Amino acid sequence: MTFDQELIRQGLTLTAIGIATAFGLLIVMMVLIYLMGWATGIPARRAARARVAAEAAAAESRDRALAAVAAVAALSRSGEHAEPTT
Amino acid sequence: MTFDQELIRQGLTLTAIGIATAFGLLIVMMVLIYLMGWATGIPARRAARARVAAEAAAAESRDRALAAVAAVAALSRSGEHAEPTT
Amino acid sequence: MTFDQELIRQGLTLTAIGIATAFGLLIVMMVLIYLMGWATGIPARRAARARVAAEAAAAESRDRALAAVAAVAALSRSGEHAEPTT
Amino acid sequence: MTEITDFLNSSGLTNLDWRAVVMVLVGLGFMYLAISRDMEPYELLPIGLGVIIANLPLAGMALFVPGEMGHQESGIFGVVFHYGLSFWNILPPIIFLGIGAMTDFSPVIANPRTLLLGAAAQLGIFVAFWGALATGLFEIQEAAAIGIIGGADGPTTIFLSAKLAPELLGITAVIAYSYMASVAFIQPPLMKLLTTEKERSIVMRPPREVSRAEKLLLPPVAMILIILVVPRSAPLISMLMIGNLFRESGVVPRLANTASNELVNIATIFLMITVGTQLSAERVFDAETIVILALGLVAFACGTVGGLLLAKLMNLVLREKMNPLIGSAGVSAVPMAARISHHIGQESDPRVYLLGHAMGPNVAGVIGSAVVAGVFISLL
Amino acid sequence: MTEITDFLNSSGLTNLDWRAVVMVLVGLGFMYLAISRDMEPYELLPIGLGVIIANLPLAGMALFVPGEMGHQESGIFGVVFHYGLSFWNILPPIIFLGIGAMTDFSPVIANPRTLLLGAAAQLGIFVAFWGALATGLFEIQEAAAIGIIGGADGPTTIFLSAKLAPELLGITAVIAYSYMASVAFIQPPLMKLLTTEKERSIVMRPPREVSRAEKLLLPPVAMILIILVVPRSAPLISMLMIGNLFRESGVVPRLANTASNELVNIATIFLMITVGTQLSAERVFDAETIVILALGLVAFACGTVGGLLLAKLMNLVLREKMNPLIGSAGVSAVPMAARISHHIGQESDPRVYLLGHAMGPNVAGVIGSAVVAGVFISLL
Amino acid sequence: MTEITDFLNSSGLTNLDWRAVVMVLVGLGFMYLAISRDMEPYELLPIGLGVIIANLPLAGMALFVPGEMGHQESGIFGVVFHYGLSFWNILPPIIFLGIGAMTDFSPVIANPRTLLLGAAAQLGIFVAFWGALATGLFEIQEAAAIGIIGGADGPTTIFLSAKLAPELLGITAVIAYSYMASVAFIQPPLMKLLTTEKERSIVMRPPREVSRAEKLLLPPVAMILIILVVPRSAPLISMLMIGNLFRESGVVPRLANTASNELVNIATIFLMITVGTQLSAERVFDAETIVILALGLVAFACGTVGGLLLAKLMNLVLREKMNPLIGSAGVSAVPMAARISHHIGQESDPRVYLLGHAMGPNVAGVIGSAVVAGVFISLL
Ligand code: NA
Ligand code: NA
Ligand code: NA
Repeated sequence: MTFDQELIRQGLTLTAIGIATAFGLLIVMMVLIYLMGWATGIPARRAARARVAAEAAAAESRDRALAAVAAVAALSRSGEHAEPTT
Repeated sequence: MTFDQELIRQGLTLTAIGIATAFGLLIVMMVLIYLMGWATGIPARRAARARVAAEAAAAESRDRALAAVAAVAALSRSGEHAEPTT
Repeated sequence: MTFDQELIRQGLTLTAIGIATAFGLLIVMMVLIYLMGWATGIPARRAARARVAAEAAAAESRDRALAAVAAVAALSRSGEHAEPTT
Repeated sequence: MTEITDFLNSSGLTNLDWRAVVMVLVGLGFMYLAISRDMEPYELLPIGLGVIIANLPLAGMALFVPGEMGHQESGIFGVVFHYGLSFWNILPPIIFLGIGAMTDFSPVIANPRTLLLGAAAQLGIFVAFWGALATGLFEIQEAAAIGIIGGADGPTTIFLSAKLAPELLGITAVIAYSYMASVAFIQPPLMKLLTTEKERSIVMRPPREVSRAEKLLLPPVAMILIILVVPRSAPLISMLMIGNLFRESGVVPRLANTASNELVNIATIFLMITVGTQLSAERVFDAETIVILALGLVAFACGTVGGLLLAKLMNLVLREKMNPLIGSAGVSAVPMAARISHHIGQESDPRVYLLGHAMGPNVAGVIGSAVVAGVFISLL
Repeated sequence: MTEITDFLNSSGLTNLDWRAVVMVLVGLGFMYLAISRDMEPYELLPIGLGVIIANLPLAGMALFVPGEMGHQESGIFGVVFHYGLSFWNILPPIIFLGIGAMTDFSPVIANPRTLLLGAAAQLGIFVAFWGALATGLFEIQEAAAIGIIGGADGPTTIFLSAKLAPELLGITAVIAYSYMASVAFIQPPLMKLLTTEKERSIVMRPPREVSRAEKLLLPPVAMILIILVVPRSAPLISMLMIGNLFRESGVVPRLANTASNELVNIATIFLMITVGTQLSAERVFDAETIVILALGLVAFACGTVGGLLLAKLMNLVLREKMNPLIGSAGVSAVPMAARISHHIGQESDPRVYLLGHAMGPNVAGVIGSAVVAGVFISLL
Repeated sequence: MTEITDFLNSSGLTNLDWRAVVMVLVGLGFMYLAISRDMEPYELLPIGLGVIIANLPLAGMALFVPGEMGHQESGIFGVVFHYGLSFWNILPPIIFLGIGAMTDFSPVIANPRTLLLGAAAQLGIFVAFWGALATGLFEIQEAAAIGIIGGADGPTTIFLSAKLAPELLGITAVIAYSYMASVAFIQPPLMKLLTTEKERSIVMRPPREVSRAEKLLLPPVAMILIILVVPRSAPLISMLMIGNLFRESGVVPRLANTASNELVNIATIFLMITVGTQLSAERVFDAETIVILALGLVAFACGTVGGLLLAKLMNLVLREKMNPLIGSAGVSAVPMAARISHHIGQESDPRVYLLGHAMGPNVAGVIGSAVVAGVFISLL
């Protein structure tokens, strides 16, 4: 074991920078990938939300339609249930 | 616009030679392609002519054959038309 | 024909070494290939010998089994020949 | 702890300036166009990547250090730029070999008069050349490299730029490919402006069958003729015709396949990334770049006009009229310009079927530009 | 008859010494392992052949004579070594382009925390680096080249060795590939020693689906980030990401196919035979070689331990525990280390299905080693 | 208007002399033979194209200007000639790698005595060598390059000529390929003259099955043996055997496929066109060319005779007689010479089936010529 001070110092710096950079970069990359996943998910989530909203709206109008149908049916007592399309 | 005489002269020559060469070469190529089409067509045309001639000859010999057949038929009144092959 | 002595000598050496080397190397290669064929055949031949021996052994035990079967059959007069597997 | 400050100083972050950031965004923009808009992806995707890596500080991928000093200092695309382009200029000919092996000259053989349209569309080159001279910003060699953008042919632009104005190579090549990716926006307005509805509705007879003998004769005849007159066009023309003869001969399928696949793919990977790396911030952030951008557009427009007008002119004397829309395909931009001729024709009358006819001036335009490039090299 | 004695003197038989004979047997041994044991055949077969031809006396296949003196004197693998490695170092980046075009980053995107395991497994590099320094036998540059063996990544080892210690290149590369071919013997004992049966039986949820947008964003984002911080890692990182973008973009299938097939195959043929030719007897018969062999083993072992321990550490804070066996895949040795994680997991409990998860640290380890290599180059 | 006269003076037309015209016609002739007569199309078609472009005045495709003066002055085939042949001579070894990956050595293994026929057929080399010396027109190095034509093996001829007599390379290579394309005319008369009907009717037992172990052992054993004795044959022999081991090992199919397809195709395109470009008018219009043409024919004839006579000689001592027709296949000209042996045998008796047997001397002839080339290089 023939270490000189300078070599140890240089080796330590190298090790410190090396480990710090490797961990640092891969941690930042990890964060960026989470962000990417979140960001690229936005349209999908928005679409999903829009779909949910649309479905809710559709369900509401269906309910109204059903109510109307029921009312009409109740009035006429001679109709068939119409199957409403979403 | 900072043109000097020499630059204009050089530019003009370049333009003249460039356009002349491009058109000249492509015109010659056009002529050569027409010639090529004509030349490579020679065997085909000759074959076609030969075929026409052969067909004519065949038709003639067929006519003669038919005439002979007809004559024979006329003589014998008991033969069938032979279908000559070309 | 303008040969000088030195050129002839050099040409002769070249020819001699060239022909000798080509023939020598290809003869050695021939011998090595025969050796290779013999050596790579050893396992196969050993396997073949082993198989022959095994078959002989199997045949022997089959014979014994058959003999036993025959004996049993002879004793009982009501058994069927068992087909022994090799 | 000098190492730590050294390391920080050697990192790209501390050496980043805003122009490099803009260039990285430009690179990402090219990638976006290539991937999401499918605009010339084989060129704009690797070019975009090249722009990015050339503008990340200190990456050194595009560096070339000549001589013994180059030991472990040159980057791979620096080496490719030096030997493939600026010194020997052998990559564009290799691409042309592949193009030759992929090109079918039948449309030219079936209708040789379309060759003239390919000549007329070179008009854009000369207009842009004069425009560049008129600005007073460029040497005559640079003006020629700018003019050749109007040839609408990537490898020819790269080849001539590498010869006459290597410092402009990145810019001229990228502008050429960008406008080629944009012919669908540049050409149709001009085509509708300069032709009448009646002209656009001219139905052309389907091109005649071409014999194998003709296909075999064209490459050597064209090669010998053109190189005899313009020897400096040989690197492009001879490779184009060699590749085509590999294809048409039918006796060397292995060579034809390799030339049109692996070889051209390998050359494309390295050439296009390398072209992208020439777009460094210091070159692009320059008034000249905007001027070249404008001149390139003029060149494409004038080439289109040249082809269209000659087609109309020829119709004055021809008994069997041609649809002038095929004239604009003479600018090259193979095969997009030919497809545009076809589409505009179909818009006028669905019976107008121009794809086969427009491929004639389209490939003639490739030859025409290579000839003009050869003339420029001879005289400059 | 001086010619005859000349010829005999110029033959290899009269110039053969026992060490060359041993090296030829070593080469045959590599070939045997490659062919009969299927151990890393794409590397060990050409390497073995290279070892043989480099140790047959006077064959000169690995000779490079610079300048005009090189006329008809250099051998093909000498030329490849000079221009491909020691001078320009462009072959490893070409291999990385192909690796990028073959790599699927989905596992990393689906489970980004596995990136940390890829970082932890670089521990082996630094342990071997200090070990090499401690022996007093090596310069600090050589110690870095020995350390990088622990990256368990062939092209990175070759790239760094060519930069910092070209005289060790053959030895470090061959040792790296040999241990990569032997991970099935090196890793399992350590994996069982450092994990409990209960840990090895942790079932992980199958990785989530990854969208095309994420796959398209990763390469440019990672490339820009890493090269901004460590510009000297650009030759490896940029090529890896360019290749991956060719693949994931879907718009340049010809380039992606060529990069991952013909181009990488051609580069592999020449690179691996050339690496083998660097194992000449005079370099291998040296006490240093045994030391490097031992340090390489330490590096692989410590990398394995680093990945395993960080996985266990992360489990202390994570709500959804991960199976620590995937940690050992962080050393790279793609894809063998990931397969080993999977097999050891299956041994504990057949419901443990780790292949997909272990590919995360596996490819992260490639990036991690390239980053460390870039740091070494920056500072040495 | 000096530019116009300059341009005219720089055109090929004004610089054309009748010898160049003749050479262009010769090039067209090679192309015709390749395309219409299917004579060695993979060599004669690109060679013909190379002849044409090298003889079109001022095209400069085959020019190589060394050093800094080479800036934009060298042509692509000049560069290939310089680095691929005259300076490093690395293209023929690459072709041999591909040939190795395409060659099946089974016939040699099944019937090793056919190796001797491959040696005997090298007789032609030495006869032509002495013939060349006898004319007094050639240096001894040139005589060796002329003699090697009798090896009937293109890459070996090119390799040796590039080493010993680069100025003759085009001529020796083209003559070798031309006679190889003509063996169907050269060999049969000699075969019928030197064998009796009875000999030609000898039926040989079908060759035995060859084991995988034998196929795996042959390449390293042959490589080590031959290179130990003739180190200078290494560039050819080692590459041949490496390629063959890629093929026979079965563990590196990607490398075997690339070596025998893309890599050899790319090398063939550039090598063969480049060989063609070496046939410039000033070299061909020389009394020497006619002499070499005659000597090449003598070489092919004597090689054929050598193989036939040794076969007859061996029959005197062999218990199981061989059909002497397979002797002529020892000249190489793979695989045409073997096919001719087969056809002539079938003419005598339809039960004579020689194709498999004739492949033995055929591939042995490749090895034999490479060995002789190595001896020439060692001593000259
Ligand atoms: Na054009
Ligand atoms: Na790693
Ligand atoms: Na031979």
